[in-house]
Amino acid sequence: MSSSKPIATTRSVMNLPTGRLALWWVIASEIVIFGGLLGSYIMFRLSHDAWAEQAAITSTLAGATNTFILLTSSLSAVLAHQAAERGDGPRAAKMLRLTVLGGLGFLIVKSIEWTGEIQHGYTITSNLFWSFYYTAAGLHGLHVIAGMICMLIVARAAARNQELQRVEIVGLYWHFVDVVWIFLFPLLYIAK
Amino acid sequence: MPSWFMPQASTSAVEIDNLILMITVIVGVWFVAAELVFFWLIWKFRARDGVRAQYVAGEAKSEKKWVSYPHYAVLVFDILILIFALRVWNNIKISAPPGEERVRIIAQQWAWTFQHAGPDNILDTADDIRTVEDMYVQVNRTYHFELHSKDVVHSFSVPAFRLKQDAVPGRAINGWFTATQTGTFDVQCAEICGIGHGLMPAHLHVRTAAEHQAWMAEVAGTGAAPAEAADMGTGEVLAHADTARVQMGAMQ
Amino acid sequence: MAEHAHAHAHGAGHGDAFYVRIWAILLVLLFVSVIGPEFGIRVVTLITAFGVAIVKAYMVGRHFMHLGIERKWVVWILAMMMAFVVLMFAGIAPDVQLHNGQNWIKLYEEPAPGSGAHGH
Amino acid sequence: MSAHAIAHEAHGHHEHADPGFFRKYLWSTDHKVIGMQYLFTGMFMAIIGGFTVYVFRMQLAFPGESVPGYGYVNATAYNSLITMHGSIMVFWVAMPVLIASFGNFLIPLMLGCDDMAFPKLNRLSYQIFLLSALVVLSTFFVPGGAFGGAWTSYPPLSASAAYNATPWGAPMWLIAVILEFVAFLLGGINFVTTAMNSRAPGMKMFDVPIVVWMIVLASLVFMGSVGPLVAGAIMLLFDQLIGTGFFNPNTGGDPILWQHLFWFFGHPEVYVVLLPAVGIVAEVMTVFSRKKLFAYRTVVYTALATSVISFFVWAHHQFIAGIDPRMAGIFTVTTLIISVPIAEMMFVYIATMYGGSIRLATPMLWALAFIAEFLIGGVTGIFLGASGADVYFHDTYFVLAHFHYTFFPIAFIGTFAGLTYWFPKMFGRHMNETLGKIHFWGTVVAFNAIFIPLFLAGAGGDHRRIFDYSAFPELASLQPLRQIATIALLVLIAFQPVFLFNFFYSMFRGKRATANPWHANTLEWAAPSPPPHGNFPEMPVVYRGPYEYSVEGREDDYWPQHVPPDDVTVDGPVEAPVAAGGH
Repeated sequence: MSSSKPIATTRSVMNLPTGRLALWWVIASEIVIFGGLLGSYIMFRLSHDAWAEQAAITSTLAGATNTFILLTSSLSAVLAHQAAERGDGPRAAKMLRLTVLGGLGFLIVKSIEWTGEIQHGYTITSNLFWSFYYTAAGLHGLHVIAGMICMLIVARAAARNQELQRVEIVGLYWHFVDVVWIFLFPLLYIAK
Repeated sequence: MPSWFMPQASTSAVEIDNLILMITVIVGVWFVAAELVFFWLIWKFRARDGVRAQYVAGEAKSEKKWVSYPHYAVLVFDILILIFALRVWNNIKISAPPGEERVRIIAQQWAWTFQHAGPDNILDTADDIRTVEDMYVQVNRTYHFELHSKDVVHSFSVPAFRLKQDAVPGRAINGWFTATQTGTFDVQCAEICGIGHGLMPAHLHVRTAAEHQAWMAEVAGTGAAPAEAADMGTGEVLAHADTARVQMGAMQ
Repeated sequence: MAEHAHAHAHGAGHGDAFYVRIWAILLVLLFVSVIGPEFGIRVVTLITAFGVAIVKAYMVGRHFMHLGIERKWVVWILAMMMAFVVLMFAGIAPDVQLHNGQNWIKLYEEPAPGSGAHGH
Repeated sequence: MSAHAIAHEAHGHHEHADPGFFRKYLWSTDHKVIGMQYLFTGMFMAIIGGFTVYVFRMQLAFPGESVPGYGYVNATAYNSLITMHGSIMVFWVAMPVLIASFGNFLIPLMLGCDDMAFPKLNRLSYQIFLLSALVVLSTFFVPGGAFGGAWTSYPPLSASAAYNATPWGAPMWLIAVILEFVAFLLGGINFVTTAMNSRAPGMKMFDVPIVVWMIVLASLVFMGSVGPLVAGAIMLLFDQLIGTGFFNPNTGGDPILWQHLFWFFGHPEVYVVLLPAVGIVAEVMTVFSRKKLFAYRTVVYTALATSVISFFVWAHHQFIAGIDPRMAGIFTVTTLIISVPIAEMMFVYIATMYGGSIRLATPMLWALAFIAEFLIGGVTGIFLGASGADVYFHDTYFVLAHFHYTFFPIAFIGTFAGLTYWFPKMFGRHMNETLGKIHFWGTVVAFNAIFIPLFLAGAGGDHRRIFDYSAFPELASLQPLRQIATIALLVLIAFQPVFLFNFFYSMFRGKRATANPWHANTLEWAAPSPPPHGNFPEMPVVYRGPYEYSVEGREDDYWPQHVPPDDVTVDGPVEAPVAAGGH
């Protein structure tokens, strides 16, 4: 199937590989989605001072651990890209799988954290802060899962030195997910 | 124009109708001119044997002026309309004349409750007058109203007054009006609010000072206990909906 | 500019060590943002939380996503999208964020402190 | 497949390697097939949307009477019908037909490439769209009936079944809308990427046909505006399904937030569907006037300006919704400013006809009708944008008539212009001109007869979305206007089978079309009619802009984009014989 690419896909009038160009548009549309959600959150946060007390309940340790994990997985994603640039498919695949492992770690920390909070009675319906907390982090988590799946697919091909240009594209997406978390972390965990 | 169909029963009605008239004249002239040019061009440049179309790129300044001059004119007229529209808007929604009377309007699915301030002209006192679906005001007095909603978004609309304001749950929204004609006018809900949206009328009775005082003396104090007559609980709402649904199902 | 073959220009001049260094700086910044609130000063917290977040996002964008050497219009597109978000915020905040508007007040009252989480 | 395979396949590929009906029409990655899938889905949804409007207009004209083919209309059913009419016509008719169908069919052909940049993504986009259409249709049959909170879906009405009484209909409607957004985001990314990166050699930015510019700009506007609403829709869905309180004032939420998020998308959405329609009109008008488009760059710049300004005007839908009145003042200014580029665009179109040789074929009639009718929609918008006047007109039939004077020209007149113009390319045959003209006059006259009375009703204070006016004595005198509108609607509907017959009959039996029957310049006419898989026998190279008609000193009054400059006698690919294999 991969050999039947149309000519349209291979053209590059803007001097940018088509895949990367498309990925920038994906990120552009994701910016407004997350922007809409976080913008709404910030409006409410600024008008409800009482939310500081809710934000104090969230575990900064869990948030910081997850930030650390995502930053590290971003490093392995960019190293995968470096390897792919050199044409070293197997190493790129290895690095991508490491990144997936990071994503898995992120999800594990997240689930432990959420389990604890739900057991303490802080559920999505507790109040508006927790609604935003679970919705924003949940939407981000879905992006993490989607990124992991894409990365596994790309890694499989990359291990055989196929479609190496995709390593960079999936990496860009992963960095974007990382950037979203970089903003979620202070918004949901630190600002008290 | 609105005044062909609707009495102008408030001070804002005259103002808004004048604005509408002004816009109608301006855009009307533009519209007619544009359509005339349009149809004239179709007729004038219809395909004829042996006549070839001209090559006009429209990029040169001498050609572009045919488009850009009207375009500047549009801008000028836009500004003209803006000035008048914002003035009317300011008079109606931003600034308000000092209020002489107070009334609270409470919307819910699917009824209007009116809490008149009564003889002492202060809300939430014992002499308040609560009515359901009928609102009583005195002609030529400036009323300040406070708009509430108990459940969903409604809109308090009195076409004869050219008055419209959404009632949003969780907010008390202020507005004003001054009636200039006596009579009974329709109040409508102008924001879809569920099954009974079309069945949510109320009547606004504008009366002379003497009539209004007489009415107040007669009914003063009925607001002390909240009027429950119009309250339809959730259960009833659902029952209502169910009936409607059964009817709908039966018809399909 | 546009004639340069761009596809393989990425990462030129950077070895793996460069990215590890960026990563290390990011970890230091993370540490700063966690420590910031410990001082209990609101301004410091805001700067260490959001200021540092912006710096972190900038570094990830510039170095990991290679926006520094990407075509300029890509950056403009992303900036434009963020501008739309800012525009949206500016248009909505006067209504949603404020408790008292020009002609309305909000009737909602915060639950008493301490009762928040288990409220309805 | 590779370029060689395409070149090889260009002739008579039906005979060998037939991929089978399923792979060819239902599971295809060919942009033309996907375009047709969108078109036929959109046409089907238009019939549903048309049926709903028939039912509730009958109820308005003859309240309490049984509607033939439906039965009695009660308040619940009425609300469901208007909600479904609005959302289906906007999300499942205008969007798929104007953007997805024409975009898919035209972009690769007009840019001179063999397919979209991401054919499989394209297929996925259609499948998600189809799923969303099925979900929204299925809400007619769920307990409680279809959602009845209007297409704007304002909470708290939409947020709680206790208020809207549609426990299934409301969330399913929302899920369908979210799916539809996802489908169009994927499709839009594909369009934009293809248009940017996959243009034929030699095709510079200002050699791109206007319709492609417009579809791409529309996709960009959609992409930039829909995000907050996607977030808002997820929030509203949680409010409905698990009881969060994002829009519930009792828990500190704010119903106004939804209105903002909705209209932040909802207003640009108007331009999302408008732009492709004006693009189609540009193509048709230049061809049938034999004229170069007047000030091509101005059209592009005005479209760009409109796209950007469209992000600044959204709150004019909420002037009286309880937003800060000073903010409303700002939005009045931006709203009136947006009339400037749009007016300029209309002037340019009118100026294009100057000095032309205008032939009133059916596509041209539709294109001209678009301009004439859209002007009415445009000027009446000034009344609503001027906040002072909007206090009276808000939520009356005046608003309704205004946006139908924009949406009907966009979604129907513009589409008919495009369909009748590109029909020979799509199916390799001509539509019948006589039937086309009968359909045109019936539709356009009836359309005006529907909405001019409704303008008057709106000026008379007639409120929208009210299923029975008997409770409002002031409005009783407007009943004849409502009846005129309904009767005109019946006439309008009665003329549509003419089109459907013409369309499907001509698809199989129409006169065969040559590759370039209209003598047009753009690249799609360089391909055979209908274009085979892979589109072009050999990939075209572009030498000039798309509107070089009636160039002085040339024998022919058109000069296709792909014909080399030294070629004086225009022949070769342009006059190529009819392609092998019919439809």
